[in-house]
Amino acid sequence: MKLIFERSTPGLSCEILPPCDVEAYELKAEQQRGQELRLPEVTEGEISRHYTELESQTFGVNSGYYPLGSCTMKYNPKINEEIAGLPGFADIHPLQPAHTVQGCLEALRLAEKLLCEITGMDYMTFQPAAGAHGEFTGLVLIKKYHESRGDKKRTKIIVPDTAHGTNPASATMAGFTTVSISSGQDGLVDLEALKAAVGEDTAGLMLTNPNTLGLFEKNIVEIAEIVHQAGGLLYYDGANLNPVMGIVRPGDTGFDIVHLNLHKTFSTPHGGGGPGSGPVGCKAFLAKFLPVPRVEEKDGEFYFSGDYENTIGSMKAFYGNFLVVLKALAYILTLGREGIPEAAKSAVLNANYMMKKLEDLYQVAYPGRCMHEFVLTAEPLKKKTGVSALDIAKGLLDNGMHPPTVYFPLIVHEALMVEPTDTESKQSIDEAVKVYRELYEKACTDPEALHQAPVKTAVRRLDEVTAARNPILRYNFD
Amino acid sequence: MKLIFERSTPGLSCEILPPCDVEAYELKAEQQRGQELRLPEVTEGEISRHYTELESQTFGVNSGYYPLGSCTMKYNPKINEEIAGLPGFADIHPLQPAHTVQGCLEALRLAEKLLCEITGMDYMTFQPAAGAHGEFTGLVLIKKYHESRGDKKRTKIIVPDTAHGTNPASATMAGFTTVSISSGQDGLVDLEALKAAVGEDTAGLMLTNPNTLGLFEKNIVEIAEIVHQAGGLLYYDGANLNPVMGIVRPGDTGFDIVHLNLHKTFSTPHGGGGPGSGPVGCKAFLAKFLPVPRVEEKDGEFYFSGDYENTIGSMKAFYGNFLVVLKALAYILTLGREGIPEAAKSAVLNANYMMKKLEDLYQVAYPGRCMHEFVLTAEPLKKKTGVSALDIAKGLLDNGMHPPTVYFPLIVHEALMVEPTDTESKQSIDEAVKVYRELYEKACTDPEALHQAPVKTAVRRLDEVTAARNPILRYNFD
Amino acid sequence: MGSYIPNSKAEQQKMLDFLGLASFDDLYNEIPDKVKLKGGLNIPAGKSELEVRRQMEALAGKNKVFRTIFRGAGAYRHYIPAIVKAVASKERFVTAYTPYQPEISQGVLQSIFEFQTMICELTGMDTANASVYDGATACAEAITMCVDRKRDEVFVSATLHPDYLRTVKTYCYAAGRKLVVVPEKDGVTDLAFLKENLNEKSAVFLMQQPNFYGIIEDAEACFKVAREAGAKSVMCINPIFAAIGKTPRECGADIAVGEGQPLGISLSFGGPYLGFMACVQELTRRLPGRIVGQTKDIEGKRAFVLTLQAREQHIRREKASSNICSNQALCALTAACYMSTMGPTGLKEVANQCLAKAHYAAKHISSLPGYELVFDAEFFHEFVTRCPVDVNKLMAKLEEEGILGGYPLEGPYEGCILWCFTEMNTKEEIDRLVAILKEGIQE
Amino acid sequence: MGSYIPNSKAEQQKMLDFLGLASFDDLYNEIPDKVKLKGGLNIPAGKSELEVRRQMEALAGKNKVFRTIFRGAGAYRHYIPAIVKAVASKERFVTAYTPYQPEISQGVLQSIFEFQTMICELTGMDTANASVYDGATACAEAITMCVDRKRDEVFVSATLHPDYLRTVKTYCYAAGRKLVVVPEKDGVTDLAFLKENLNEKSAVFLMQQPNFYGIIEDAEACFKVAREAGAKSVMCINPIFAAIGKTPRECGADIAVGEGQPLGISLSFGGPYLGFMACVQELTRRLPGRIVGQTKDIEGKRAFVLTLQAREQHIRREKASSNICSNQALCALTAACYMSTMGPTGLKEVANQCLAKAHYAAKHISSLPGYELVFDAEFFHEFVTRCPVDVNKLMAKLEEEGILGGYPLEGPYEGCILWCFTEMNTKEEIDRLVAILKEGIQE
Ligand SMILES: Cc1ncc(COP(=O)(O)O)c(C=O)c1O
Ligand SMILES: Cc1ncc(COP(=O)(O)O)c(C=O)c1O
Repeated sequence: MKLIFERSTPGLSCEILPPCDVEAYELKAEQQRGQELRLPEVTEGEISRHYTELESQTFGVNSGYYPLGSCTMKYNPKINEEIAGLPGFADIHPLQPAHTVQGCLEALRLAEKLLCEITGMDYMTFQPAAGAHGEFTGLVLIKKYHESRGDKKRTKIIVPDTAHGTNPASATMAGFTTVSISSGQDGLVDLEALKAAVGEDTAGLMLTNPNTLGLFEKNIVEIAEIVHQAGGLLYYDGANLNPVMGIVRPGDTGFDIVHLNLHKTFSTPHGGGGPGSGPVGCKAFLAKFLPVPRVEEKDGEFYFSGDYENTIGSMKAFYGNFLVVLKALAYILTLGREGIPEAAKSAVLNANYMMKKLEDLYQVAYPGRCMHEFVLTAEPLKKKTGVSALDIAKGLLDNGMHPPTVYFPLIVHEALMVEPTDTESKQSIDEAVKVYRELYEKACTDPEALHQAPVKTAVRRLDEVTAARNPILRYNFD
Repeated sequence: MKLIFERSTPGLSCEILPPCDVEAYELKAEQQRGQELRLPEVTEGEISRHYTELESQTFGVNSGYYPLGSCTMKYNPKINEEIAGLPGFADIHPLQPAHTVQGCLEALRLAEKLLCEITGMDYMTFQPAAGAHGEFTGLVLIKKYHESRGDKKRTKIIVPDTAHGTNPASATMAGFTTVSISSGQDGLVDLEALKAAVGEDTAGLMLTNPNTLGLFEKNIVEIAEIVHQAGGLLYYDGANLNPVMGIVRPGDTGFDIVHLNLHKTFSTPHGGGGPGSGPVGCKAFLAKFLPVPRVEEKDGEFYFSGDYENTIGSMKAFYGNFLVVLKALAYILTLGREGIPEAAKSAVLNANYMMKKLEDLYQVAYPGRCMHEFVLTAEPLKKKTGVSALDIAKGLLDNGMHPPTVYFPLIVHEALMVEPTDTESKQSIDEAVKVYRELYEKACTDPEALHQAPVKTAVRRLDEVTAARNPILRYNFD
Repeated sequence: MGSYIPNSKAEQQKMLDFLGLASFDDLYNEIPDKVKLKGGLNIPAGKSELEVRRQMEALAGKNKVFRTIFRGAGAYRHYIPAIVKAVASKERFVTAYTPYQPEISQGVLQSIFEFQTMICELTGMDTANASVYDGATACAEAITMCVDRKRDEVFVSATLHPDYLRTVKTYCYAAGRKLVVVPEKDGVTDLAFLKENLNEKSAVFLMQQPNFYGIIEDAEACFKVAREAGAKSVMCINPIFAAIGKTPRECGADIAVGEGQPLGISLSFGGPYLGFMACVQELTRRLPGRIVGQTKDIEGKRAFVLTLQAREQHIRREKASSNICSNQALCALTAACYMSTMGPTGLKEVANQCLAKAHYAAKHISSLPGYELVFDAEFFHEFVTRCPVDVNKLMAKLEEEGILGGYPLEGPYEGCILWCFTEMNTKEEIDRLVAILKEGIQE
Repeated sequence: MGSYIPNSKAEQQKMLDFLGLASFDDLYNEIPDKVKLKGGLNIPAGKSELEVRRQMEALAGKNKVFRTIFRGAGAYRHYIPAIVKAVASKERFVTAYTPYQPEISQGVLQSIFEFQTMICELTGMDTANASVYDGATACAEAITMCVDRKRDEVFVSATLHPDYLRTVKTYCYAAGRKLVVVPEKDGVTDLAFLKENLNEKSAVFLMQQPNFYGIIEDAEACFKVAREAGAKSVMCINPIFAAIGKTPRECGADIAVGEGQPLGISLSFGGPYLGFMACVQELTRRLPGRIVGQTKDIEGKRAFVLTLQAREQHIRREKASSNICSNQALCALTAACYMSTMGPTGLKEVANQCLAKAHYAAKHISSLPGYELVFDAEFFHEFVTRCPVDVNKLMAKLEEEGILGGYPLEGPYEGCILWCFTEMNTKEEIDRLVAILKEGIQE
């Protein structure tokens, strides 16, 4: 594929603006840009073909099976996109007076109410722009909470070794030290290890439930007790809420703070890497620390609060990825009371079904009932045939499917983390199972073929080492 | 690819409507449908994937070079689509009172004025839904005209043998007999043949100019004189207006009636086969015969005329493919006075450039200056190598390009009719030329490879004979 | 001036040089000077995108978008699901042309094959084509299918949509065919007239179901008469009604046609819409226009292709069954997507809601003094009432409330109103309408 | 209730049977009963698409869409070309995720690589990342890049956007970093203060260009001071201004960040927007977030891939340069498409029209009694005036005319107005504004 710069022809352009209708103005020479501005010079037709080509080399949820573990690649309903595109939302300036944005404010309040009910929380902020941003927000709340009580020694955040990388990274950003605790044989938090880890310096525990092995932390009540008794708070990484929404609420199992990934659980599209939305909910006793501005309601009128005395401040400009929140809101309204748990159950059923269809060939890392996803280990296969998890992933590419997440969670060797999601049909799972099984056979009979895969894709395996060693990070015009 | 019926699962559906809020009503048994209604039962996600797959197996103008002769596959600007989608146009009922549709009526009038100026006509109707529909409309005008003068013997329409198939077919629909005249050595209307053909029974001549060989009928003034003197009218098939718009106007060369293909010359998209729009313009003396309703203007107010006394009636319900007209209007406003001839010149330059780059290998059927397109004949190649025009076309498919029109016009054996259009770049033409030349080499060295082409497409060559002999025209549910 | 030309002046000069031409004008040496346009086109200079958008938005702003619509008469506001709009605007569907090269056009071809199948299912017919321009031209083309040298007289019911009737008349005039309009009696086709006038020259009888006045006619009886006279029968059917009403096939029609706009296509001030055509097996090869068939590629893979092309203009020229070339393919794709989205249950639900709401409205409107139903006959989602006040004033009043009232009839029922109700009209809206009508009477 | 689940009850039963489970509830055996939700969620029942649309449209209807906008303050209304919207809504760009599998994600990867290049071109920097959440977090992340054990004090100008400043404060609070706000004097950064207070613990100085008040600051002078004190410099720059204004690199910045919303992204009530970050070569490996690099596949074909991942959270966990994972990729693609559409000439034209219109407006507004310019400094497309009347009343009056007036300032300049003018504001609109302001004074 050509780069857009390679499609450029000096002198071409799209004619977008009318000539200026007022007198020109010139900056002082010393305020002017000296450097040439090398942007593409192309007509609209050229741009259109360029992005059509780029799109054709992009695999989306609509292209086929996309069971990327931990990412909940569910179908993104079109009505949500249409709603987010309404001029009454898309063309609203964030600093309009409150009486001219009552619809936006009401939407935020409504989303807050619904998501509080779903999570069992009392308040929610939509400022965080993604899950990791939500984690960070939550951890700053924890920090502020302890500080507000004059409790300055709580500098540690406990994080299970199955946790997503964002958890410890967020802890660092919030000035905490991460204490990693290893999981038990069953893939769950080891209560003894936890007990050993907590103490006077414990600020809190971050937990994903179901965890990244797809297992429900069934000792959650005990875990909460241990942490709370030690004086710490419980933080819920909501990236995996999908299989339990409407079934069990983090707030009811002892969590004090949660973040949600609206772009996972609530069907907003992932945009090739974003934008997402990572709202943070908390129990009432933490509300005064939430970031500002907050939407308040009085006599049916909505408005933004001013600064709260104890607020942690702001996590970004304005109020979060508003249009993403709208899409999630439309989704929740659509599913409603019965639809939410129905989607959860479908996710769990699909995952268990697929796991059972594969477990005789691929080894399940932690067997038993899984929730929305399950983790296979290709380690035995690799020992036997030399074919790795990565090889299997690349083999899937040749079959028109997106591979599962590979090599995560880190505690499983040669991990293949499969999350079919609720919006996948039995038919497509059956087709996927067939391919997974064929690839297993292939690994046994012709491992080299899989080392060579993919062969049908637009490009083949990349030289990632050179990419990192001698990075070329921008187009070279010369 | 699966058919949508094969994706169906009994019991599934999209939830689109709320429950009915008034009491149900039931038809009498004898008015009810007895037969089962076997439509697909699918969720939205399934539909979305289905059409994503169908789209991926569809080649559009944005997919690449698309020089389909006679079809003017130029770039379709996005702004036009946005405009046609404005609720102020898309959500307007055709039978709203005139004062509530002043914008629609003004748009139609404006389009009429602009296109009259471009064609040199006095009036225009937008009722015809496509080019062929326009031809039919024009021919009925001719019929009515002669009839109105009591001239009942004019039953013949003269059509050059290079004409598009719709020309004679339209003549038949209008109750005329087609007289086909063969072209001269130079690919142009043979004046002697024309003189021989005209007579008291001549209703008119249909002419495409430039003609379907891409040649300008330079004797057009003489042609017009011959026909007019014989008492016939001159009809202009406007499908090929693109290379001469703003340069020469049919109305100035003696034509009495024209149709335009807005979906060719004026950049409205082809929609996989339609909708198009085929407005018909005429000189003032024919205006009273035009179809109704017509948009009229009085004191800045627009309204629809009632029935005219001499009107031929209606060509369809309402006023034509309105949204298509809007797109063309936006295009004309964008190009304007200088842009229209500029586009024409670009089309001619591109065609001549590409022709000259190929003429040493592929034989040009009628050498010389071409307009927007040129016709090659693969006959010598076929004699030499056995590789036909069709084989070349299929070879192009493997190179990611849409082939030219093949086997048309009928008077050229093994015809390849190439129309690059104005929106193609030198760069892409150069790339195409390279491929055309490579295919020529291939034909000489490995003809079998081309008989086998395409090999890279989703499906390979089809069994068209069986398709027509034992037609399967719908999905079989059993 | 917006330019879509991807060659710079410098490159164009290179190309001219390559051609050995001094200037652009030389490209047009073949055109006699005397006919060339002097002084350029007398139209405004080109405009930037922003200017064009402003101008067109200003035009759109001069139209009134009604929140509530109780008008049909051939163009119906139904709910269009978001997925349908998303699919119909997919770039390659929009920008491709007729699938002449099947190997790279399976998407468009398959979409038409699916459309054909659905139209067959709706109408009960054996074969459908890929579309014609609209409902009116579908009627006209169906008539052409039935006419031959022996039988060339055409019978059409007066209860057909007036625009369709006018179109059919024009087509018949063009082809030199005799057209007999079967009169209407009490809002339905005059069966007695039909019986008396059909003869051995009669080729076809065409009627609309529900008819222009919304009435569900006794089509079976009419078609029986036609069949007995040796003429073919054509039913122009509303496709939403077809989901619950007796199919054309069940009524004995040989050909079913109709306007597909209700199947997910926006009102669009009248177009582009979608003419559909389907027929019994025997008439397949008389169908006009594109038809897609299933076949195999040389490797045995299922594939689709334009077929039976020997009927068409590009092969048969003056002997073709029609002149149609470009059709309404994208609208057909839209309709197929709509039918898939609604599914059998959903499409019936649309029909049943139309039926229920129209009857609810009829009950309440007709109970107002002066608004009696004009016809005593079963209807689908449209019906005609009298109007005790000045129709134009009434419409103006409704307009103030953002309501597009029923269609004021002309001709024999001048002064009466043709109302239409669909699933888009809530009970609340209907009640509000009734209240306004009531107020109007009391004033 | 809308259901997106593609398995029927019958199929789900088959799947349960296969798993040997009696019911759905058995799927959740692992969850202790006592924590399970009893009685279901207390939220409304699910709704059909039509109902949801109506509800959301009603909400949208409660917002006022201003025809004319003279307000910026961090969110700018520019013209968004049709092609940009068409490209940004392409389904696969919308529904893909982070391109972990490069072989099937070259489209997204290349779009980011192109974006990175354009951001480098705009800012004059060597390396850019794939985006962060917005302008405010870009500032915060840039600061983190500069801090190390030896130098951990942060200097930020008070002329930074208040939301950005608040965000930076929160990030500094979290990390336990000292933050010094360099005061503002006459609308610009107090250079003397900066000079006096920078010290060997100072890690970084960050300022905004044009600053919150629209003023083009003497960034070069500030950065020189910072460099001399051994601190890094960060410029938060408006990307439209960057097309004509001195680049961050030319001003001596080490890092350039900013809010990319003006590059083709709609106002959207504040998000999603686009944080961009670029830096000099030496700091590349301290950049947070995704970075796309060029490489080859095993056949030697050029290809793109996420690279330098050793900086990132999924590899380095607590030692990562940032926690960012999901970013604003689709917004980055949108911005790249916007920049391609405008091209160098077009982008400069946007900037120059902003500049010209703001100066035209400033001339006329400030000539009205009481509307004097507050600062005597060069500005780009925003400027501050006093207001001789009650600001809220003035805004209400403008609102009646469909105009969103300038932003009423709080804090030190309470009672003053921050006006913004872009290429979207016609001379006519500006003249109308001036006329209304004039009327207001006379009343
Ligand atoms: C378990 C878990 N936690 C947190 C995150 C971070 O979310 P985001 O990418 O929205 O920042 C992810 C995302 O992959 C995740 O899977
Ligand atoms: C020369 C010519 N005339 C007429 C037509 C018919 O136009 P339409 O397909 O719009 O009916 C065509 C279309 O291919 C054409 O090329």
